[in-house]
Amino acid sequence: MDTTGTLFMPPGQSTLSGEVDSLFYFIFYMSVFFFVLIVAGTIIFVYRYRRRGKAGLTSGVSHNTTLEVTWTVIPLILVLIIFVWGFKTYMRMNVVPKDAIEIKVTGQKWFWSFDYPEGATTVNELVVPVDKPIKLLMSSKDVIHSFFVPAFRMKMDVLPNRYTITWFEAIGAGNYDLLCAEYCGKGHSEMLGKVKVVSDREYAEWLEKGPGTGEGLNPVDFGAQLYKSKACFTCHSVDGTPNIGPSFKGVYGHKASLEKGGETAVDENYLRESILDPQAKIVAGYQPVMPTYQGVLKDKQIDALIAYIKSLKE
Amino acid sequence: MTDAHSHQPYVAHHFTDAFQQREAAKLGVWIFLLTEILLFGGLFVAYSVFRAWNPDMFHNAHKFLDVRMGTLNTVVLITSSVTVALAIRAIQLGRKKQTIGLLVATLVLAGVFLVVKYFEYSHKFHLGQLPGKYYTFTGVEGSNPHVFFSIYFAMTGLHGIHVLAGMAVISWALINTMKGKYSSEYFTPIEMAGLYWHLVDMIWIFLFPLFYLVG
Amino acid sequence: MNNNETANSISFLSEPKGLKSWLFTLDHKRIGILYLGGIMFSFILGGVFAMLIRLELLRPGPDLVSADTYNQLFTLHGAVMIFLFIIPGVPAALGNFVLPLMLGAKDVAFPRLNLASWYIYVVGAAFALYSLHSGAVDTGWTFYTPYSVQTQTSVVSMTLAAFILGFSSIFTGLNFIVTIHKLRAPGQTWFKLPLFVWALYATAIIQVLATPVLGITLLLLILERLFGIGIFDPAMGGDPVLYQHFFWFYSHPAVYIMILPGMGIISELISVFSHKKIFGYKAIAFSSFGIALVSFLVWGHHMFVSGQSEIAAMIFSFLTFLVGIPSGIKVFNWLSTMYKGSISLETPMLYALSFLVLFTIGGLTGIFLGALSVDVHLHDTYFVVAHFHYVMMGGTVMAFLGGLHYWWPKMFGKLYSSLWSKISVALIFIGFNVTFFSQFILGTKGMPRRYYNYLDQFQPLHAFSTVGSWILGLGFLIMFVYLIHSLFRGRRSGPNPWGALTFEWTTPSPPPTYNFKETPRLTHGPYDFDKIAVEETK
Amino acid sequence: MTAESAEHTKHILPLRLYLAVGGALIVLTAVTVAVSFLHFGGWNVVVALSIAAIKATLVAMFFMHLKYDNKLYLFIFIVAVLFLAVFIVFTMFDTMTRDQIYDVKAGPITPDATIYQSNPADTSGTVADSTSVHR
Repeated sequence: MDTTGTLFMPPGQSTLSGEVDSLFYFIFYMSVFFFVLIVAGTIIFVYRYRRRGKAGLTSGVSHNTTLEVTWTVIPLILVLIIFVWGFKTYMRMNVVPKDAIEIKVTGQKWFWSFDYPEGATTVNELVVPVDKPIKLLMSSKDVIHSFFVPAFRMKMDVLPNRYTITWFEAIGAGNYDLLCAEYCGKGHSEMLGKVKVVSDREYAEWLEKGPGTGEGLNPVDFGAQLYKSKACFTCHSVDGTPNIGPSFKGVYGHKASLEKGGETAVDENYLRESILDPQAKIVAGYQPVMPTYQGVLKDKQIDALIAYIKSLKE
Repeated sequence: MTDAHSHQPYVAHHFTDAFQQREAAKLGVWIFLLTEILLFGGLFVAYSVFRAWNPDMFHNAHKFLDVRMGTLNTVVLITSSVTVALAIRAIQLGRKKQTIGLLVATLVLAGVFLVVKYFEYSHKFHLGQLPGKYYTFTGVEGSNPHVFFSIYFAMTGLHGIHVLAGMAVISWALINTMKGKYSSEYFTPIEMAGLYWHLVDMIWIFLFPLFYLVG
Repeated sequence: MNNNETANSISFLSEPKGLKSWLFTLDHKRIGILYLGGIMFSFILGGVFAMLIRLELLRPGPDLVSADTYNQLFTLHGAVMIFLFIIPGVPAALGNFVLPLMLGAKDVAFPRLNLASWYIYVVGAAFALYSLHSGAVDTGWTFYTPYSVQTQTSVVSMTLAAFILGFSSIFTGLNFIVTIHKLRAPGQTWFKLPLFVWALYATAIIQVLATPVLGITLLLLILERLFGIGIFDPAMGGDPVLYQHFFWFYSHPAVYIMILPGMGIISELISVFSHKKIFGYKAIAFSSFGIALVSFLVWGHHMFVSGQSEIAAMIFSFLTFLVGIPSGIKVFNWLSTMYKGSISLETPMLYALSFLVLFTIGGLTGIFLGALSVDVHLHDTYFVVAHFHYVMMGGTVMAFLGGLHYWWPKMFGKLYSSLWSKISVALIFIGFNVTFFSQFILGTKGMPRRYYNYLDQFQPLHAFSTVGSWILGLGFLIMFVYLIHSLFRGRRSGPNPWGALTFEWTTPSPPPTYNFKETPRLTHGPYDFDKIAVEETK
Repeated sequence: MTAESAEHTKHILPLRLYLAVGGALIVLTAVTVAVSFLHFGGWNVVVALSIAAIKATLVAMFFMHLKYDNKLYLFIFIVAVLFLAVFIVFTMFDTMTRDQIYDVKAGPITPDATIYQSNPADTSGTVADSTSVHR
């Protein structure tokens, strides 16, 4: 297993990454060859035929059919090879194996959520078993995002109101970066996640525990966990610094002035409303960019989040 | 003209003769017409794609367009094309009065076209068949009927703007004809206006069946 | 060659006088210079945006500007550089000045339209600047839906700006086609045209064919925002991928609007400064047309991971590889032109050589992106950013600067400092490579583009790239200083300082108002360095 | 040059020709309207567009003088139509052949999508909750 990567490519961790890398390096060495040829030719000519004194009449050679056909046909053959090679791998990237585990991916400003066939849901962390093909059925709730895992050499746009499909099969356990590659606004560069590849056994255990239910936690701790797992931190800090949204610190029990004018008391009702219908009352100085969590968070989770926010006193 | 050559007054200094100038102008207009075709092209693409996706909705929605009005407008525009073509012939023969008459007739027909269009539009506005999010009509079966009307308004609207522009160009040619600027020797601007007008007609020739007849 | 007219002719620069005579001028040379002013201003503006972007990216995390401002910066950098600088750059500024001169004509075919196109350019630029003032756009220069429909920034005024600028581009293209068809000098047959003219001709064809589609696309986008017409916006039943088809139907050929005239300049420069007949004249001329034609068939390669169908992806990938071949032919032809020449390393030639090196890298890296499977990994990463900067900046901008330095003495009748210009080329070349080569590696390692913040592992390369941008900036600064200095203190230039054979060098520098005293007659090909002994008259 | 120029400026077509072409256009309009009331299924479009193409050709050839003028203009006209065709056909290579390799169709999730509520920034609901996939 390649863990260091090469000068250009990060370590490849999927069944198809090797194929992509070999085509990459084929083109790379071919390019190096032509680049050296052209640059060396330039340097040699510039030196050898540099102007000494006055420029006299020079050779009138205007073309050479053999030469011109050669430098048309050879590159043509090369690029056709590359085309076929690239297309074959591309099809393998797109045709999903029949036995793949289907996970639903939802992109949203600015986090990823994953729905597993067993009913579990996670945010910004995709947990998958190693050596198993994983099919991703993806859609977006707002704008176009793009699901990009460099280590797997995979990328697919995630479109609103439409499904796109891709798949991968990881070959090594570990944590891999997941990035959004299609510009999606203010939090684009914060729309990061991890793909956590674990062994079959660990995956089964993890599903068993039922992630996201808060079993055995008090509401405040569960809220703190949700704050992380549901990516609230992308926009709301807990240390008082304003971000894309207001900080959670000390917000409970205060009065907040509203963008439309007037003010509101920050109580349980307001917090619940802000989670479910974020555009209803925007705090002055912020943009109406928060997505609704209707259907994303369960009642118990909302209660836990409110409990957590209440606990963050100044 | 400051130039050394002896020129007819309508030949600009950087052309060698009237022929060169006329050919240049014509080539320019044809290239301009090419850009117009591609400008409308985008809308034809949108039409094709959405029609191919929702053939039933397109069929249902097109029934709400009035074939009689569409046919009337087609005939009106074709007639105006004939009159403008004849206007050019008249000026080629040096018949100034006839030219003026035919250009006026063209303008009147263009006006009729717009009036008919106005009645069609206001009827649709009345029914709530407005483009996009203002669409409130409920009588069309199929998904996203507002897209049909969006494309209908975009295409006929853009065409309508071209009719207006064509009227402006023809009016300008008309005024200059009255002023006596054109003769059987020099009539390029009328010819150019005519070419533009024919293109506007030609686009309608395609819009008419696509929306009114086969939807 | 007529070298001794300088004394008794009045240059177009000095006569007639007054601001009004410039603002209402119909002289293609003055309009060219007005354009030059406009695009130089835009270049500086776009450059400042770029420097700010690089500075912000020196370290991860928020430093200099907020995320919103950063997004507006890269959008404006792209929009200004593309719509206001690089598309009008070579054709409207240099082309306007040189084309009629090269044809031995008094002016372009439609001087009024020419002036109108400049005013349209100014109005478009004003809209772009207005959008800056009224909550700058943050969509990226591509205006992808549905983001561009949802964002609260001034998308409409920026879209309108691009729409208006499109017309300016169309009019320039239209004017050039007619001029080349109808106003060639007696004896100047198609195959005796300078290759720059061929390149402008191919460019003009793309301009008139592709730009209207940009117009309708942006119009529909505006309607989508105002009425929600449901063509591009999925929330209204539209298809965002269809928007990408519309956009790239224009914007891919537009890449060749940017690069083809640059290639034309390089053909001139390499032949003149090698003092040798161009190798494969017809191959270069026809390859411009090959590129122009095929460029319309490859737009889908911007959409390999967009949710486009696999069949379309296959067709577009295949055609993409075909468009690379004519570019390759040109590079080999330029190389062969130098063989057995008499090469002088004047500043314009240094730019041409920089072009050769950088464009080769740009072209070769395009092959990576055309290959479907590799593109899946590289799409929307810094690899793409580096690739198109190598093509656009390493290619077009180098060619533009080469052309500017080549025709500068003709435009203003002044010579710039040879030493400082060479220092500046060296800094620009080095700075450029430091800035952008590192971005290839960033891209392959998985750094997505348009990121305000980034993961720590990318930091060293980002810092390296930012340092490069400072070197690059310094190079440009020096260039502006010595160019402006030359206007006031530069040595007077003779009519033909480089010893070239095309028409523009037979008239005084700067040329008189109607270009030539007598309509010139072509007696030799543009590159007949094997037959004509030509003197450099500095 | 002058002889040629005289010949070109004075290319006057007979009145009868203009009227005949105009008449033909009106007749073709009548035909296409009449035909639209018959049902040929998918062929209706083909018939309607063919008639429109004939009409457009008549306009271009006679009213716009393409038949008599410099063939360069005819070439330009054909190029315009050709590139328009490329635009339509290549776009439809994509839009008509999506999802051919999946069992799940990637078409619109809610075909009657008007997801927007009062505020365009808020595009809540419908998408992720809908599991039904339509075409």
